Amino acid sequence: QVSDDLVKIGILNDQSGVYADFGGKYSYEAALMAVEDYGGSVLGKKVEVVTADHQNKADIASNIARQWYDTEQVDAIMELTTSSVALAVQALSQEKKKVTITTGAATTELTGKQCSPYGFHWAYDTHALAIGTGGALVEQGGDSWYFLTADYAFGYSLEENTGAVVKEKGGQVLGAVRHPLSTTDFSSFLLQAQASGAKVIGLANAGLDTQNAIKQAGEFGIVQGGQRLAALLFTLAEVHGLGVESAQGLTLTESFYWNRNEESAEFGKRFMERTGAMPNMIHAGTYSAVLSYLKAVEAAGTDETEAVSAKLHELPVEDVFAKGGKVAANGRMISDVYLLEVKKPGESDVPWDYYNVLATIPGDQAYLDPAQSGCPLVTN
Amino acid sequence: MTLLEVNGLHAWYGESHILHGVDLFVEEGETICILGRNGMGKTTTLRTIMGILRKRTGAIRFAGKDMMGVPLHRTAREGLGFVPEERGIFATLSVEENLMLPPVVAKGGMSVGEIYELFPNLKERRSSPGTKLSGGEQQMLAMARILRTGARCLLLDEPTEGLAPVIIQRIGEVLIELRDRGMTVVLVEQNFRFASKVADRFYLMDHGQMVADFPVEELPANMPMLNSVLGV
Amino acid sequence: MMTIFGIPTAALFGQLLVGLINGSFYALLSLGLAVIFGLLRVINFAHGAQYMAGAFAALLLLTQTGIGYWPALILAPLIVGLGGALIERTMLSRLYKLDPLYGLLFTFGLALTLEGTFRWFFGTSGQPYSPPAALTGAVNLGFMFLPIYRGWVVVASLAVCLGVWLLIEKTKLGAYLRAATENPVLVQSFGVNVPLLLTFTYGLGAALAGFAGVLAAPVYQVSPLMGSNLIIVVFAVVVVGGMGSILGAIVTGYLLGIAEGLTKVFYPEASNIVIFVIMAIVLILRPAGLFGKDA
Amino acid sequence: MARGSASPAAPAVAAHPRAGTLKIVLLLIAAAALIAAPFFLYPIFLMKLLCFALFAAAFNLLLGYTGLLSFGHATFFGGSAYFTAHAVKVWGWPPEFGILLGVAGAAALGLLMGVIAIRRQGIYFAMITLALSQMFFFFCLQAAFTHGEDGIQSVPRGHLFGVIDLSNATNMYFFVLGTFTLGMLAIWRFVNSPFGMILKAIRENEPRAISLGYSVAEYKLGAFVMSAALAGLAGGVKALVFQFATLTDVGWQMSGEVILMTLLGGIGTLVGPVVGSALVVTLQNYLATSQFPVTIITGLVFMACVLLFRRGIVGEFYASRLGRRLGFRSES
Amino acid sequence: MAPVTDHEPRVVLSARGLGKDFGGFTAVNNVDLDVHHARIHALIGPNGAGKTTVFNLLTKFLQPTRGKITLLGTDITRTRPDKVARMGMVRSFQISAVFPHLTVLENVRVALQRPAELAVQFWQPLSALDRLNGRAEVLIEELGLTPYLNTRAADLSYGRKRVLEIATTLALDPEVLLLDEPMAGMGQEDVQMVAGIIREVARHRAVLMVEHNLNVVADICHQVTVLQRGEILAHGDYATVSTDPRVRTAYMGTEDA
Ligand SMILES: Nc1ncnc2c1ncn2[C@@H]1O[C@H](COP(=O)(O)OP(=O)(O)OP(=O)(O)O)[C@@H](O)[C@H]1O
Ligand SMILES: Nc1ncnc2c1ncn2[C@@H]1O[C@H](COP(=O)(O)OP(=O)(O)OP(=O)(O)O)[C@@H](O)[C@H]1O
Ligand SMILES: [Mg+2]
Ligand SMILES: [Mg+2]
Repeated sequence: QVSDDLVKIGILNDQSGVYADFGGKYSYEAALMAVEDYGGSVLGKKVEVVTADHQNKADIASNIARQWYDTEQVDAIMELTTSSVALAVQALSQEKKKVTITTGAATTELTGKQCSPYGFHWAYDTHALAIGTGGALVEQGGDSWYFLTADYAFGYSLEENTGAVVKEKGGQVLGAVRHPLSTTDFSSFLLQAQASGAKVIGLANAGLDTQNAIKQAGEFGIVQGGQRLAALLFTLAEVHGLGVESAQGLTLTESFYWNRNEESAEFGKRFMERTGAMPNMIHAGTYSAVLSYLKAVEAAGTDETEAVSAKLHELPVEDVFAKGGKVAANGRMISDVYLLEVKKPGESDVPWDYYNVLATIPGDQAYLDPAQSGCPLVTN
Repeated sequence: MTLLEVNGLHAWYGESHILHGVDLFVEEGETICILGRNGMGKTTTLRTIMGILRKRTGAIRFAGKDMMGVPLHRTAREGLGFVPEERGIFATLSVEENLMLPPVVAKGGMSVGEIYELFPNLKERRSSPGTKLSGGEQQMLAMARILRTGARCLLLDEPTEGLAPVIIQRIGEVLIELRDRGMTVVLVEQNFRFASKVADRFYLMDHGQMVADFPVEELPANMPMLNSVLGV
Repeated sequence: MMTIFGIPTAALFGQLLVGLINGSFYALLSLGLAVIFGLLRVINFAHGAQYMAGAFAALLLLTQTGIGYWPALILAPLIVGLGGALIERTMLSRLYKLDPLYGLLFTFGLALTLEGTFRWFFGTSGQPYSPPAALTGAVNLGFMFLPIYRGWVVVASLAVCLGVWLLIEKTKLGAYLRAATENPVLVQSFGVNVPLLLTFTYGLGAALAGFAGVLAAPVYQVSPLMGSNLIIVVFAVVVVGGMGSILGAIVTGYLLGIAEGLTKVFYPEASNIVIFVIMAIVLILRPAGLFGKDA
Repeated sequence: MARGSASPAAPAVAAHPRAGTLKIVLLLIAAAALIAAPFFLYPIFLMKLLCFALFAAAFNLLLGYTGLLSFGHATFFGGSAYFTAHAVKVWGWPPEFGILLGVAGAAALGLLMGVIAIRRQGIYFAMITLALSQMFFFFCLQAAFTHGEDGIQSVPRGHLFGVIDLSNATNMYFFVLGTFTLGMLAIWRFVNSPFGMILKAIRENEPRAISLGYSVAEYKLGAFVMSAALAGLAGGVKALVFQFATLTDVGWQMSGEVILMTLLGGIGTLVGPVVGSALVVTLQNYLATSQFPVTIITGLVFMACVLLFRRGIVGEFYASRLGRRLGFRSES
Repeated sequence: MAPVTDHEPRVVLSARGLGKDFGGFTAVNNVDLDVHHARIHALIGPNGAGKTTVFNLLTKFLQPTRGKITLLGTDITRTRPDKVARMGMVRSFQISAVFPHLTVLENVRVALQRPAELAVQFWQPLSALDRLNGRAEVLIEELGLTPYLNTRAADLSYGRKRVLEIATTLALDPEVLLLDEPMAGMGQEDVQMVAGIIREVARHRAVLMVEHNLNVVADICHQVTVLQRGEILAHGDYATVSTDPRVRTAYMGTEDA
């Protein structure tokens, strides 16, 4: 019942471009770990993991995905950093009847209008990040906001989602300034944000943009001035890159933190041994995705896509990443997310122990109600 | 004393063999003139002596020193000065900067004052960009520039090309004056009338070789031969 | 409070100052680019990568050997400059005789290689580098909070720009450099060691990029990608100033920094393209650039 | 009496008497290979290859035959991909009209960019096209219809002329092959036409061409627009092949890539860009699943090309003794 | 201006008060010039007098600072250079200007293409140009370049490049011909040949030429204008001009040419 007597999983992501630190090669390691933890085989057949670097180009990704499916017996593709790639590969996989589990891309489109019966979205999305950071911060008194938004769709949706949550919780949005993608100097924008007097400055951007904004905020004394910085998409890997000196006090949301409990700490240490870095939510999410896929294959008794997808929808997700996670009809895997704050320098002498957990947001509050996602697969 | 001596010089531009065993010598203080039709290798001879064209074999001795192994940027230091056919005035440098550019390699060069006296045009336009000069002005500048450096031997490639008669006359006077001062000059010319006024000795070049050589006194005797080769 | 177009004057001063600071980086970078282009006729696409390398050199000096900011300010440009000189000597120098496009293509490849290598070793997310103790903190100018370090950036870049300009326009060395650009063989036949001169020039240009990199390290994240986007903006600066015009590059660098800063206030979405728009306009009205001579 | 050079220039190699026949044979072999290819190789990969080959050839039309290095050709390639994808997906246009729209759009962009850039030459021209294409990149990043970094996804391939189902890989392949052949023929014609002759003359000596009464700017602009339109053709087809259009295709890295392809294959030769793009596309595909870092390798290939064999693979072959015996000649 | 002959042919090109400043430097000032049909008009003067600049102004390669230029009755002071060429005034360059990688035949054909309206046809094969071969070959024959018909221009000797340039210029059958030092760098016998050709073509065209070879000027030119420091110093036929003491000091020097 297992095609070609082999279960093969492809990890397709950016390993040399802008998002290489986000997931990158370490996601491949996480997948290998999952396979090893599962015992290396399923239904008595060997499990194999292959990986490729799509260089952030959808056509290369699409080309590789097709080749994997058509000539290399790959059964499922995971990770898929960058939304254009994730959307393209998910669409292609739907056509080819193959499973994808996205852990690296943020767009809610994957489980919205462009959802697929065989497409799954793990780890996070723009909505969860917005709710996590926006909602929880207002509850903690951060009730007036000013956004520094990257001037493209991703930035807008983060800003919009977060703004909506802030208002819903009784906070107010004082304004926003849109900065172009890949801005190196944020001082102008920071001055404007500072002048607004908002309690929270929300950074609706990603990657190097966010890092530079945070670093320069320190220079202009924004945090000392009593304002709070909230990064809407930021992970442990980048906090490490930025250094606690600059990142201290920053608030952000992730769906995983290695030092949250013993189990996660143990996982973190094993991951660290292999890679030299602690896992962020994308690494842990990829681990969980691979594990869940293997469990579904086991339960379905086959690696046939329909059956595996059905099991993926059906089975709860129980692992180091998620407790009691469930997969909704639109493919969204729903589990808890955490509002985190970066510690001050010297607050902890454990390496990579960067966060204080401020709040836990239950998955069904964090993620968009599937019925409202716009996914045609959801029947209510 | 023989200042410059060339024996069996061959030279190539890429694959094409241009000089086929050039022999010549120049006594100290003498002005020689190389005559020859277009494309016979006159310019090439000068460029090869100077070391600009480096695909070469044979022997070049200057002031007793073997020049074959001397790198290009050291040739000038030995006392050779070159004024190229295309003049080589620098557009991004002012006239004065052009003039001051070549490093002084020995004492005995002209002072800037003397030079401006010789070429008043240059003085007048000294702060304008070099290539904004007319062709003739550029020729003067190219010569003036080398006179400053104190070179012992000048290699001049067609200094009268494209010049007004009055300027040609001026340059002739300059060359005569230089000779009087003891300068050694290798002149390449097509303007035979001009050459006959300034040179002590002639070489006739044909297809990459020197085919004849005679002092200025023997010029009349050689006229028929020159006529047939040069078509003057 | 006074306002101009709805923006308080105080805030506007702040923005102007910030623009000037940014302009300092543009000026430094475009200066290096203009020096290399002006003298070697090479469009140095690797300039951004060399800027990045300067920042990394400072970072590595600190983390590997404990050498701090001030020595790094000299050492890092020196390292980058020597690296540049080495590349010039071994590779780039073979391309001078050819169409300048080959220089552009070569340095484009060099930029990719450099960037790829740093990415390979350091990943893409940035690394922190702190300003020296003497320059931390900020002063309150009344209309804004000026980080002392940023003030230093303006001073340092002005000084270096002026120095380089004087070197090239007013010294004998500069005259050799300019002449060698046009006719290296002839200058060499005058007795000047031209190949060495050109190597020096490329090294100087690269060192200027490296210097800008060290200056930038405490302000921006030290990341392999820090130069790749900047470089295109800097190209535009050089084109607006007039390719090869050293003075043009410097002045335009500051001017466009300020123009961009103002755009960030009035119409932030356009701040990334404002320089390109200015460039298009300048080219239509004055094809040789603001300071360029007619080609 | 003839005044000749002291010795003849580089030894000329006489073309082999049957060189013409041989070229035709080579051409037929290539055609046969292209027709048979999808039955042996991966069709999508082949289609991608053909698209890039056409793109590079269009680029080369400008660089190789007019001497203008555009660093902004991604604008036409990627722009057309967006236009085609939008027309086909949102407006429901048939594929052939979608592609035509892409071509027209690319030509219009070419006209716009050309009018500004043509004013300068050489390196200035390159820089200006680069900057203008950056403007277009930011436009695409923000315009609503491109869907930002998500791109236009799931573009239906539709039915060619209402009958041929392009979702079938073989049909699609032959459609792409057909377009490619047409494009290459068009380029070949441009280059070997009275117009091409004037372009060559302009490249060789612009003031002289002006003094003979040619309005140089208009000729250059014409070539620029043609090149843009053909790049657009490649981009439009690519959007249908992959069924999406994304920002990658308008970024400056893409402009760099097409230069690499052309350089690698041989500037100023008709076949060079095709060979070059085949190499680059294959290399990228191979590197994606290898342990080698893609950027470093690409960069090194670039440097090596410029330093060691700047005539490109095909160019070096043409310049070799064998190539000259076969009567090949490249333009630069 | 004194008429040179009794029945003056018509003026085809004229300049009035022509002037050009480069920055602060006045290269050409207040130049009046009339070029006549079927006449050869020489422009001579010391180096840097502004002869090439006058050429550039007349052909619109430079925009005049002052003055007015009329070509065949039309004011062309603000016309683009390619347009001027199409109106019938073609120039050669002081530094030889050929298309180096094209053959001699192709060089000449490039010039013929435009009048034959075969320049924008991107859809036609190259063989469409073959119908220009006849005319091109005649021209090439006249100038003695037939042995080099299929030689690349770059491989020609310097002198022949100049001859080729003249052939290309003549191919346009211009009304007015401007030649900048056409004989420079040519061997003696070529000078004679080219002089002959110029004399021939000037039977039904106007020719304005810059030339330092005074033998040629004396030989074939009907009118001579001497320029000095950008201004007209003298004007008339060669005999008049060459005896003018100011011309002798400024240009010719004391000895005979
Ligand atoms: N750079 C070059 N590459 C190849 N061949 C060259 C080069 N320069 C000159 N030649 C050839 O070398 C031969 C000799 O040229 P050279 O310039 O020495 O002649 P010349 O006697 O100075 O002629 P002229 O009087 O025209 O200046 C000519 O046939 C010329 O075509
Ligand atoms: N573009 C320019 N910018 C500034 N000055 C110029 C420019 N072109 C020419 N000149 C100056 O104008 C004067 C006239 O130059 P032009 O080339 O017309 O002289 P010419 O009479 O043709 O001399 P020649 O016989 O030497 O060729 C010269 O002094 C020259 O320096
Ligand atoms: Mg010569
Ligand atoms: Mg002149």
